[in-house]
Amino acid sequence: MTQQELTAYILANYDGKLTLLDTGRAEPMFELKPDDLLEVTRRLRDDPQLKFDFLCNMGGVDTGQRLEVVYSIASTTKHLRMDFKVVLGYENPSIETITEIWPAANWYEREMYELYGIEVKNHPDMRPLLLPEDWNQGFPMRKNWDAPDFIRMPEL
Amino acid sequence: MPELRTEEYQINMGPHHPSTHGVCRLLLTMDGEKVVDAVPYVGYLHRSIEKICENRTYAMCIPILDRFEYVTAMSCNYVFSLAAEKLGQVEVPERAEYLRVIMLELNRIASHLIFFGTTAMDLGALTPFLYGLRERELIMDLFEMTCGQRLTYNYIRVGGVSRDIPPEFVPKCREAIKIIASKLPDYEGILNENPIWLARMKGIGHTDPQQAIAWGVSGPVLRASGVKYDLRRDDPYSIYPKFDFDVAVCWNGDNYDRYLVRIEEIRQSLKIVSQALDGLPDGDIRAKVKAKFKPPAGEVYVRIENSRGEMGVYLVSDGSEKPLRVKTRGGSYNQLQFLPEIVRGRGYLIADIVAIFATFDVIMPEVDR
Amino acid sequence: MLLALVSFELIDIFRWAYQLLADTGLPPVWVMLISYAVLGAVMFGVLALLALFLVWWERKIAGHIQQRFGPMRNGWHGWYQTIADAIKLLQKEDVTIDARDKFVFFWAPVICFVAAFLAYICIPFGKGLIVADLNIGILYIMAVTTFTVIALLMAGWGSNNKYALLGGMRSAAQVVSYEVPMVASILTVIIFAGSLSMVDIVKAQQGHAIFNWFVFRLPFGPIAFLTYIIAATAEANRVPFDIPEAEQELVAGFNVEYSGMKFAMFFLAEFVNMFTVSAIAVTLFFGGWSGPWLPSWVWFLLKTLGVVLLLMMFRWTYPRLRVDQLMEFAWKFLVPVTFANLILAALMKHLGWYW
Amino acid sequence: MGVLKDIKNLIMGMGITGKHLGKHAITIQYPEEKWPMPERSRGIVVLLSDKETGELNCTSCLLCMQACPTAAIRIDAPRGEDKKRRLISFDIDFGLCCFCGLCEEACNFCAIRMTPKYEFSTVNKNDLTWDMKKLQEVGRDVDYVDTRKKKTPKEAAPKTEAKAAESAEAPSLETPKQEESNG
Repeated sequence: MTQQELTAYILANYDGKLTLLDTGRAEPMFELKPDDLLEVTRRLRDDPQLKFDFLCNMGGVDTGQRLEVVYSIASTTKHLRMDFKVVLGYENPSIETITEIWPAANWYEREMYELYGIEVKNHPDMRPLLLPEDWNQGFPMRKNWDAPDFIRMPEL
Repeated sequence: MPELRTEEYQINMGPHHPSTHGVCRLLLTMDGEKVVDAVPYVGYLHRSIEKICENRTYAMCIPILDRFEYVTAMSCNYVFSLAAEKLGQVEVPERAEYLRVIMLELNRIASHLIFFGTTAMDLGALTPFLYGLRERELIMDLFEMTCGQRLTYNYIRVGGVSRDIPPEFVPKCREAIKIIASKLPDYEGILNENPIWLARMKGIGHTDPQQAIAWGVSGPVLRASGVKYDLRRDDPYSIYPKFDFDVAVCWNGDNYDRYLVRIEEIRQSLKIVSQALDGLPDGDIRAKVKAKFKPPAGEVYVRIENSRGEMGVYLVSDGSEKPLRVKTRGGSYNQLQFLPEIVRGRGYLIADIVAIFATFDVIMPEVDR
Repeated sequence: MLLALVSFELIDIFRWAYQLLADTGLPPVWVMLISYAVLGAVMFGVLALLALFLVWWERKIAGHIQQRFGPMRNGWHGWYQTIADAIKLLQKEDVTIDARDKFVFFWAPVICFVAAFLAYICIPFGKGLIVADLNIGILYIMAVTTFTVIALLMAGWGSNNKYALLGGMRSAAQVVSYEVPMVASILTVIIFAGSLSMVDIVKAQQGHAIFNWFVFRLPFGPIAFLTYIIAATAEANRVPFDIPEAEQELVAGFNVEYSGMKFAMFFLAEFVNMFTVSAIAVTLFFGGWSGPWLPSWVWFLLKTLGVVLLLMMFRWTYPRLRVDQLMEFAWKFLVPVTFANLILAALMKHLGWYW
Repeated sequence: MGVLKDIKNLIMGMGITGKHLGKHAITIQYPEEKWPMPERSRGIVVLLSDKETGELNCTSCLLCMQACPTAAIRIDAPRGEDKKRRLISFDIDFGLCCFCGLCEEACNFCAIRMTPKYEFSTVNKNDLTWDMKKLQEVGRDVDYVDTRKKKTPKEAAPKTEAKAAESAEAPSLETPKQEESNG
């Protein structure tokens, strides 16, 4: 299945739940509503045509206007790969956990929570991952976080 | 007489422990000598590389990302450059692609030689470590000759490579390949058939392929459990389709197979390097890229096959000279995450945990970033 | 001149010194006390130097196996490197933890150190060069070297550290298990020597060049030697049986909390133990001090250092066994093999089918 | 006969280590002997100066400072009355420097160069910050020969003054061309 066929297949078979975003890049990027996340990801994994059984990467993005959660998934048997994202607002961002679909999401979600403050519902093990256990200085990867000097470059 | 009872106790393996390659802390719940559960605590090496990269230009990101996975820094350079090239639609000259493949594969060999050494050392054999490093030194010399550094190369850039190879590189590289190939039987003679080595490695740390895929495990660990999944073959990047090599795969998924897969990958990488040296074309080494590289707005996830599994970068550009988001993904991250799954409830001893940790080849900078 | 050098026996010096002492006209009790005190001091000095030499030698061997130099800085090829190290360790601050068991923590290295040296009372360094030729010599050695396990257990317990405790428990299990095959393989030799005295065992092997050595008593000699050397490696806590201190698993095992002089005592005791087991191997299997041309003590040292070299080669070649595999190997393989060998040897001795 | 095979394999392993016992060491004794460093080796950063006049090649265009990913280079060069920058101080903090070589690549005037020298350890962290004088002193014996085809200061001299002022605002760096072999 080529990239175009995959896009066409997904647009045709997923009831419009995955909408194609035009991000001006070679590979397609889909958008997903937060409420559909569990259902669609389960279908993506179990779809005999796609078999997306491998979670490559997931993580939060702070674009300055909104928060996004990006999932990159792949299929080890069909050699496919696709990305989709869930867009969230700054107000109480929260998302359903996908650890029951891809257990690999476990640490990624923990990391996302502590770095971006995106709450993950029903996560089995919500402890801080990279930051110290007593970290109370906000969510460091957000753009409005007051970074220590060593991270910003000096203004020239 | 007081009632006799036994209870489980907890023991901290790390963050300062000789065999947790870096600063990983495993909280082991023990029943006597048996390990009941292992919980990894990471973050001791967290340097917020992703945040730092968000505040740097694309050119500056590359030396920073060298520190992301310093054992195979070439891969870090490459995967970031690849993502930036995809965003900026940069065509890379062919000679640059060949040079990149040579460097990537040499670095993979170097990484696997480190794996060979540290694994043997974790199991108590101290000498193979030095032998592994001895041959790695040849590769480091080649890198230093080409780009000036032995560990953090900053060699592969957006649009190509930073410098052409010096004229003496090709003969020296061929010689190094020959030497490494001739030393491999030594390694195998000292360990492969050694009954102690077999007893420590065989049947320990069995990974189930389906479970491993679900946990995002990739690279040699996945291939050792019988999944023939190599991104160089299955999601080709660069010019890998041009080369003739086999994907090393084993079927039992235990420590010994992970070791065998890596040793076999050294052989295959040697093969790729010599093919690339044969086919090395002339031409430019770097595409025309503006010094202030500003890719158009967009986002891309690229992944390559690193020596520790899938290495990926999710790069978001907003059209400025600094990336909006750099999300790195390393193989060790998922493998360390997977570790408790294969330890829990199997009655392994501490020594087995050490062996599994070693053959998973986890290095901490890739996890903590 | 050359002849004098070649036939130079250390025992003559001791005889001469003793004569000198006896001629002073002191009461015999004093003569005895002084001579034993001097002898003890000499033995201690020699063994401490030997241990330091072994440390240096091991580092050189390790270096050369790994294509490095090893110590090179202090003196010719770093010959006094370990002496400097020892002095450094002795004057280091003695860092101890509060939660230790004071009594046990303090005495563990002392017992370990003393037990390591006790064995030398009846090891024949040369012809007549033995402190006391006990008629139960080998039994005595086996008995006192086992003190080490108490010391290690004490160190593990007294440190109040989980790694140390694990190391101590492991060492107890290991040493007790390997004692059995070790004794069984020694018994094989004793059956033929017909004596427990170390001197008699050596004397039983003299004659017929090297073919009277017990290691060449086919077929049980080589087997007994192999099982002995394996068990001895385990007794001396050396790779591949160094699980009590298994660096990569238990960090440093029983001596994880020790530093400075106490650590030095453990460390030196380990090397003295290694020399002990090699010396026993030489005495039992390689004809002890006997050999042509060179003086007997030189022969003894050469042979012992050869066995030590073998132990060192083990250490720098092999990975470490796991603790359960170690016990399995002792009880399921070594014990049956050594006992079968012992019975075979006894049968052959009874029937006279040996040469 | 598994036991015999095991013993054979164990002895074979000892044979391999024993074989190495006789070989000569491949390491060297460091302070007495040193590896010849390759010419491209990225060690200490130095400032180059004109061999004849002894003046720094630096035109204080601040390109290297802008290229540095760790902000290890600190240049103080305020504009004078004639709108030219005057170099007052040029510090490199080797505690921050990550030896990536970007400053060398950014420089258009052969003024800053990474050398194969690597011995600069100190016992005091503050000594790792080198000022202009020290950087110039260490760079005295370093040749102009650069691996990337760049103008030597003399060729660049006519343009230098005009460009020095410009380049601070709008650095228009061409990518380095394919280099010559440096033999």
